[in-house]
Amino acid sequence: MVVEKIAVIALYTTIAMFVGILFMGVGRKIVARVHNRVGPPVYQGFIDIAKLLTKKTNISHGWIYDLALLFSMTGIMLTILFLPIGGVKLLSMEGDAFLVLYLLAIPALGFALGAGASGNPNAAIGVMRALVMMLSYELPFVITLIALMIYYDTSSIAQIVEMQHAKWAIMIPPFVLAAAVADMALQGMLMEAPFDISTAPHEIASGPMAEFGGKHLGALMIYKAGTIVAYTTLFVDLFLGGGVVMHDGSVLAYLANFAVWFILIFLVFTLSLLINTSFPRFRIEQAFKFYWKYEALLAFISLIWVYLMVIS
Amino acid sequence: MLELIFAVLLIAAFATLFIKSGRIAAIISLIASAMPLIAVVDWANDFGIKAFSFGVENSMDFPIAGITMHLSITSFAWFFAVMVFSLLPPIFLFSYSFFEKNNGFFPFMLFLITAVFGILLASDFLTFFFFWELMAASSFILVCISRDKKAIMSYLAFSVLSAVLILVGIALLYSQSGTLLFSDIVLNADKVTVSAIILMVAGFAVKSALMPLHAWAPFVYSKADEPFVAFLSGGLSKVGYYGMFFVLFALPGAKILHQYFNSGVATYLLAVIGAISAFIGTLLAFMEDDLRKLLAYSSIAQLGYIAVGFGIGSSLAMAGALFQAFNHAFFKSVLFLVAGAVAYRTGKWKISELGGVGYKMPFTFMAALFAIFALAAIPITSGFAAKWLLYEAAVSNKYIFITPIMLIAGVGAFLYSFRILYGVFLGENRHDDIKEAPLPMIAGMFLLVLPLIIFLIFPGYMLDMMHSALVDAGIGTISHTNYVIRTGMASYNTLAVVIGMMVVMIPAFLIYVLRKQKKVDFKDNFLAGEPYEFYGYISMHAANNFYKPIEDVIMPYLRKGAISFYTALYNAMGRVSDASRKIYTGLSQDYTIYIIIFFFIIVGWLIW
Amino acid sequence: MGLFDGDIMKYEDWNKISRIASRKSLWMVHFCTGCGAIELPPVMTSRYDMERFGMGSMATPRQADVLLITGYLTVKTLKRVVNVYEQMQSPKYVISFGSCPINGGMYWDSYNTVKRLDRYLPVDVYVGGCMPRPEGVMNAFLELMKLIDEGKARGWEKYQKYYEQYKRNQKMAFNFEREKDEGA
Amino acid sequence: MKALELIGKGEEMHGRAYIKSDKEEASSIIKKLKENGFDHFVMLSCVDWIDNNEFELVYHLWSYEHKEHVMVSIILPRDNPSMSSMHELFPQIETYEREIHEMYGVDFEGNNRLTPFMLEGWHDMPPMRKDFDSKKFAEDVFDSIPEIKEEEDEGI
Repeated sequence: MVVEKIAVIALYTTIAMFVGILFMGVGRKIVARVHNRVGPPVYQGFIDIAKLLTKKTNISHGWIYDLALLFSMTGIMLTILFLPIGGVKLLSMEGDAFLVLYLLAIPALGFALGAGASGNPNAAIGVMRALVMMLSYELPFVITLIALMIYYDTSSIAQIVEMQHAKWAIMIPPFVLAAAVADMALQGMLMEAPFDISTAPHEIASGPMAEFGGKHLGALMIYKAGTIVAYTTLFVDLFLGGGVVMHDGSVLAYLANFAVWFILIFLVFTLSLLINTSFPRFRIEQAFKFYWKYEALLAFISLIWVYLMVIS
Repeated sequence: MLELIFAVLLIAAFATLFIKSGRIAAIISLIASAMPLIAVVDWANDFGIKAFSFGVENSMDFPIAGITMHLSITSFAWFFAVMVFSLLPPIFLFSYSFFEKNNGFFPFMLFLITAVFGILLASDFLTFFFFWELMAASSFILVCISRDKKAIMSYLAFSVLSAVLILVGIALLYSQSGTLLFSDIVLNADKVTVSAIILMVAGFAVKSALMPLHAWAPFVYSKADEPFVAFLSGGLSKVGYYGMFFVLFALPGAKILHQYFNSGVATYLLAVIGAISAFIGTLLAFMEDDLRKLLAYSSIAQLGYIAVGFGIGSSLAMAGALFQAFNHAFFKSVLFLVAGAVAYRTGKWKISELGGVGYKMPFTFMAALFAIFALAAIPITSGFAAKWLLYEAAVSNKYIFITPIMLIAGVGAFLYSFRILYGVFLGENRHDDIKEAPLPMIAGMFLLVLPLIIFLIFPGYMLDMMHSALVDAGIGTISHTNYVIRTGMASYNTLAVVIGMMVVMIPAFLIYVLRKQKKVDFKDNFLAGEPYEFYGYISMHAANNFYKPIEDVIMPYLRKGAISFYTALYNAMGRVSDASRKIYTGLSQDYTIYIIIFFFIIVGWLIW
Repeated sequence: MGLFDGDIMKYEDWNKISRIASRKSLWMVHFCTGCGAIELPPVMTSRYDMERFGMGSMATPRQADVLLITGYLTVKTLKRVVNVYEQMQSPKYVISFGSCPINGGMYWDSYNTVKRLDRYLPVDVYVGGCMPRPEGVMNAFLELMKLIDEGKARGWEKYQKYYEQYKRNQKMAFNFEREKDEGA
Repeated sequence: MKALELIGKGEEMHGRAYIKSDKEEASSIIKKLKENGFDHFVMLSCVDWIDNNEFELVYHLWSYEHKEHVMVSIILPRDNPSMSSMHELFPQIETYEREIHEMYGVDFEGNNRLTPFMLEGWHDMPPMRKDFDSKKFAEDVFDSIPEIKEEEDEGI
């Protein structure tokens, strides 16, 4: 039984990473089509990573700089382990939403350490912006998370997915508002255009990644692919029922759930890309004010609305 | 057994008073500080099963001047003792090479230890207050060594305030329950009024730097010697929480408050104060430039979490609070020792002046890294389990105001933890000439980091340790095995996280190993093509006012702040004492006139 | 021990895979010196769209494979260009735009402009024209891809092999040394 | 022309005021002009009259108020010319002085940043002077740099 569980976990994690890398190519294709361009082939993500990993010379600024490579990839895969993917509970019975929230911090902090160790002032400014962005989008996202937890009276994502079998969370009135807020927070998490402040290529030479090249950049590209899958799956699990359509344990159910999950995260990712193509880049204090003033207010309204519903 | 420990501590304290060289004094105090730790370990097996009672057999009566002091160990005092006394040997090991000559640090630290030992053992309020005053006095002298007027004044003012609050509380308790013995007070707890409890809690809150009463912390933490500050922020603040734990739970203060207000509003208020101090402490922390002030504000923030746990009061919250207290004791003392080691080598405390210290002091950097991961509650250290319990407690009780603030304070912790790591250790290599910290310092730091890792994998041991404490204090416990904590809402399996991480690290490790890499010197950095020498004279260390964008957004709201209130108070006190100087001119003629006038008033009053 | 350095897989087929990967995803950093930088936006935008070949513009030389020199180089900028080139990670290629890097172009008699770029940096592909049109630039990219495929784009190995000669030339250029007679 | 009335001398050339002055008087003229509306310092240029062996420094000022362009010109001897720096009046003059110092060899006392500006590593005579033969210099320096000799074996 255990071996079968491990096999399923390993299979789903690798599939999730492949889907992530695929989405990078698909993402560039969608953005290109919006720009009325042809855009790269869909499998461009795989080629980029293959090229980076087969670079002949690689530079390193010390063991802390390499730590970034290890931490970022490990952290993001660990997060995917604790997220139910397509209805399959990988390890998500063992941990809950708070754990996922803090697991997402490991790659961010490891990445920040590596950028700091590279000694480039651009990298430090980029990391400052990334951490401020994290502080700002975390407030509304956390408020919506608490609203969900209070409503479903559980903090484990797997149970939230189970409770959404009959009715997706987004269909309940207060959670429509919460989902909108969480989607804007998702925009910040994925570092898409209005909020790609920390890796701004024009202002600070692509921020924290200024000194990353060759295999380090390849690992960070895999991390970026992982974040695409992790954050969109988190959103889908919390609000769109985690893509669970059929509940009997048959192979068909696995496939159906997987397909629905794939379509849902694709839709969420495309939505964030469309926002990406239609907005210029904010300044960091504008983004901070945007999240802490307007988003937090909306999130708090939905939280109170849910609280009133629950105690009545 | 207790007399032996007290004797050894006091003899060592008096001995080190006269020893000039720091080294010998450090060795003596190291041995002396190990004594209470041995006693604590010896009592360990008692508290697996022993029921709670205030007179366990290894108690002792301690007659001084006709008043008998009752000393006995209880289960929760034992837990706090483990936490506080296991800090000391590593701190003294650290200060072995930190102090060349004995500037009074060692004797008064030993007095402080005897005082803390006495507080934890006290079983009646008289001994409790006696040792509380001894602790306040010895820690005050240790602050005086720093010779910084503002730190001394603020510490004096606040420790006097807390002593007065506690004394009045004790007096009220005595008047209502007629006795000072803890066990008797617990028996007739119904006669205890609410005001005594509120006063006592406020008195203890001063010691653990909760928001309105925290003004002394930034000044004292940033001026006193690092080893003392490590014990002050790691250990002494926990003594404040011991007092609060005793008053609210052992002496069922919380129940009395509930009956009086017939709702949980009072303890909820304590939780709100804790959450606000966590939030504002974090905001103030990441805008600080002085490393020790930053650590001071972060200490206030982390202590706020414990107050939230005390405020909520459920078994989940209390387990989280005690676990957080344990973690905070260790990672905060490591951080202050790291600040001491860095200052020992570079002589600087400002983050903007430090930079690139980590390249030359790798072990200190590793210790700081572990402590920061514990502070930021990242799941690879035991810090996460504590905060997770607190979040679970807050959400299960549906506190919708406290939980978001606590979570944001948790995320805010990442900001100043990166500020410490980047500002001090990484970035531009500006300290090429320094050497690694001496061996005893590194040993001290790593000894303190060890428990953070042990309790990562097995939080269950920690929960067993506090099991008897929670049960005896009338709070239930939570179901847990060695590595899985199960609460009503969800479960947290540390082993799954650790093994998952090991397995998932393989692909990353493969990529790292399979491609050779060339170490590149710091100068070979991309600066738009300009060679580093060209920029030689401009600092490339981007750590100066690092979070300026948010500072401009947040600062207007924080402008008022508690400290400006206290500085106004401080100036007012200065003016009052100035005015009084006019009366006490010190000239004998004036005094004779006063006597005559006074005499006439008395006579007039008698006749009239 | 390095899996990709021919220990496990034969050097040639591994080299082939890395060549295909690097051909299909050329990331470029362009050093906008002279007047050629303005030729790149049309190449990137919808009419010519170099991204369909997997090419993208990167902010730092660490992340890039192709260095575009887009115009004349004064001696002072050459010093920075060499610095950027050395920070790139091999396999790396150089494409130079316009006639100035070829033979000094209209600055042929200028005291400050570098005349032949390939004496200081190994250039893989030249693009003629006093600023080539986007078609010329696209043709250059395709030419470079063909060279990479055939394994002929070895500029970076040539730089490593004849490092001393390149450094000597650069030093002479940086100090305006004359071999024949010192000073007018 | 407003400038001519202000200073009292000089004549009008191609629609611009052209005032001749000498080294000592120049800064006072420019200060006077600056206070009366000519607050936009356009540029500082240097003309090399090689046949009558002198340099001509021309300070160009513009006034948005009067919509007038004024040129204050100073004659300097050609061998080791020197002039007092005026960067207190307009900060950007410092950069123009650096350039003219490097290209013509005019020394500006008081300007402490006369370091190499465009020509790093230059140890020849200032190149913009008319007696400098740029073509010959280019051939000597750049053509003398040898080709990269590759051994004729199989290459790499």
